[in-house]
Order: sequence, then structure tokens, then C-alpha cells
Amino acid sequence: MKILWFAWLRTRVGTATENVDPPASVDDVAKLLDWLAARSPGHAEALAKREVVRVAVNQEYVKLDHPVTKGDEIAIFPPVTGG
Amino acid sequence: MKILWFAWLRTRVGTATENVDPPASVDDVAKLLDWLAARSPGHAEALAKREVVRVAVNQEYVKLDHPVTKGDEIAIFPPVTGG
Amino acid sequence: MAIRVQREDFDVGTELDALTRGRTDIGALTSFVGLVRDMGGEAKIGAMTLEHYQGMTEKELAAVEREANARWKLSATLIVHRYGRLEPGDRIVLCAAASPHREAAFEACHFLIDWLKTKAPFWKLEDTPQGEKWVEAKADDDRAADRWRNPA
Amino acid sequence: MAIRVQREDFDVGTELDALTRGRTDIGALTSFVGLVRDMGGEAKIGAMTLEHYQGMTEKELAAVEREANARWKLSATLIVHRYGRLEPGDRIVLCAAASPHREAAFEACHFLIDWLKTKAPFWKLEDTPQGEKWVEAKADDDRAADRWRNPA
Repeated sequence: MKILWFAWLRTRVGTATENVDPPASVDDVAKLLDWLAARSPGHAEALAKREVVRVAVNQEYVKLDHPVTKGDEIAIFPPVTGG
Repeated sequence: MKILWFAWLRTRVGTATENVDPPASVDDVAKLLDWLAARSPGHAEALAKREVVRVAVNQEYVKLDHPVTKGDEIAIFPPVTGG
Repeated sequence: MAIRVQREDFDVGTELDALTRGRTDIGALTSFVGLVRDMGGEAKIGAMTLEHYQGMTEKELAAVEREANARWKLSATLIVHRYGRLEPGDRIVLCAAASPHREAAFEACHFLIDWLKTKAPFWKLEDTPQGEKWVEAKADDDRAADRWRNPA
Repeated sequence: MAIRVQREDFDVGTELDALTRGRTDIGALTSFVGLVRDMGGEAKIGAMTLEHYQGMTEKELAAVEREANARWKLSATLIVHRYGRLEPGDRIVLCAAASPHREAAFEACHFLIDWLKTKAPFWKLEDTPQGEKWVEAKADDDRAADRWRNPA
């Protein structure tokens, strides 16, 4: 599973990309965020305010109950500020 | 008094500009239009539908009760269609 | 603030660049270009000729621009309007409004074109297969302008 | 329909000309250019860096453009969005919508920028006298986008 971090979440976590292999019980976005938050103090800080975290699975916006599986590309980022 | 005709009013009247010298009793726009309408069948036709006639005195839109005097430049035209 | 009435075509890029060049206070630039379409009402048209009332046209366009600047906080505005003979596909008019914020830029630009369409003394004479035809004023244009009579 | 995501600047005139060139069915072309302002919130900013999610950005911009074309009768649309380092006064984004009629062109262009601002994965990092600062999403932008959720 490939995790991409963007903007200030990336700065907190300290890396733009990581490959992770969570247990099979981590089968949706909400559980993945909980699992990732436990990986380091930086991860915990990045994911502290869950309401400002947006998630895309395979480049599509998804909700917290969206399933995640091994081959997925999962991007985690704050609300967008382009334009 | 200088009268300017535009668009299809000009085509009906047959001239773009005319210098006229109405009697002193013709002292506002409404009376001027009546007086002009009597000048020729073309003038009468141009001014037949009074509700689609717009008038500017010295390059400012005015209403029918606006005064007119000797030195004025009076433009008479249909609703505008630019842009 | 600038208005121009001219026979010649204009270059949209050059005009817009001139509005924002060297400025760092502008966040939003909205522009509108009106072009000659080959469908005027039902009849296919060839070219058209735009007649105008020189002198009053400039006054009215300047008044439209002043009104936009009175209603919105704008950094720059521009109206360029052509007259004379125009072919299908030719540019007729350019309106532009620059502002720190995009809502003001959009509203002001929209206002500029809606307002000038019912104020500026221009008249379109279209070539049609049935001969020359003066374009009639559209009720839609009056309604579009009416929307700006009672600013929200 | 076209979208582009690029580091380089774009030429507004060239982009808009390409949309209408050789077309005689377009009566109205509305465009929006977003530029870097030197005031971000309270703090004076120098430059900024636009980060984006390559791949998803293109998908989202294409979806925004498709949605505009589904909602309005449009003759042509364009979105060009830059990323990377930008200085005050630099162009960030260009949205354009062409249509036979101006209401559709204005609404669609306004929709393009409002919608992409809440959809396209871009993030602004500003240089400020207090150091680098990630720009926070604006409630205003959410409200601007919300307006398009219930089309009239």
C-alpha cells in the first residue's frame, strides 16, 4: 500500500511517500488513518485534526468508510488551496 | 437646432443630420418629435412608434419632458444593440 | 480605467497584460469578449456593420465604467468597442475588470457588458440573404441589465 | 475541451485566440485569470510555491471541465493551472468558457474557477516575513462552490 502525504501533512510526517503493509484488519480509510497515526509522533500530529484531512484512493476522493486494499495508492492531504 | 438620426430612423428619414428651426412653442422633446413628424412622410414613419424612440440632448439620454433650445444637439434613435 | 472606441481589431492578450503588468495587488482578472456569430436570430448572416454615435458613445462607455468602479472595489477596468464592418468570428467588444478578489472581478465584468448593451449608442446592421436588416433590441438584454438596477 | 497543468507561464491572448479561431458560432468568451497577490491574509508575502498531486490534478480538472460542459451549452472550454514557484504578479490559473450566449459563458467560467478551487489538489506555501506558511482553505471558497451545488 502506497501512502502519499501532501502540504503540511507531509511536513509533519516528514516524508512525501511511504510504502506500508498494515494488517488485514485495516480494511477501510478510517482504520488506516488510526493505524498510520500510531506509527510516529509526526504521523499522530499530522492526523490529529481528522476533520481537516482529505483522502483520495487511487486518485479519487473517498469517505472514511471507503475500503482500502494492498495495491492502492492512498493520498492524504489538507483542504486544497489552488486556483 | 441640430437633429441627428441613427440606424433605421435615419433610413426612414433619409438623412443623418438636419438643421431645423422650430417655432418657440416647441420647447420640449415631446413637442419637437410632434413637430418633426410633420416634416415629411419619412419623418412620420420614423416617429410612428414613439415607444421605441430614444432621445439624447447634447449627448445625454433625456425624457419626453426635457426642454430643448436653439443651440442643442438632439439625437433620435432606436433602442441600442451594441456589445 | 480606460475606454476605447475604434474601427480596428484589438489583441486580447496585449490589452489584458497591460491591465495587470507590474501590479502585485491584483488577484483576479475577468474578461469578456463578444464576437460576431453567423446566426442572428433565425437567419444566417454574413457580415454586419456597427453604427455608433461618436462622442456620446465615449461618454456612455466612460459612465458605465465609472459606475462599475463605484459599485465594486476594482484595481483596473477596460472597455474596448469596435464599430464599422465586421465579419462572422470577428471580435466586437472587450470588457475586463481586475480586483483583489474574484467575486468583484466577475460581477463587475458581467455588469460592464450587460450595462453597456443597453446604454452605449451602437446599432447593428446585419447582411442577411434577405438583404440588410437592423438588429432589434432584445428583451433578454433589458432583463440582464435590470438585474443590476437593484444591487444586492 | 482542454486542461493543462504546467510549471511555465501561459500567454492569455494565445490561449483565448486558439479557442475561438476559425469559429463563427461563438458569440461570447469569458475568461478568468488568477494572479499571485502580495497580500495573503494579513501578512505581506514574497513568493509562493504551488504543490500539487500529479495525476489526480489532471483528473480533477478534467472532471470540473466535463461538469461545466454538462451544465451549460458551451462551444469551448479551457483550464490551464501552473504549479511550482510563483512571484507576486505571476499568473496562476486561466479558466475560459465560450458559448453562443454570454450568460452561459459567464456562469460556466465562474463555475470553473469556483469548483476547481475546492476540487483540484493544489496547495499554496507562502513565503512570509515570519517564514514559510501553508495557506489555509477559505470558508469563502467553500461558500462560492456551494452556490453551484443546487443549479438554478
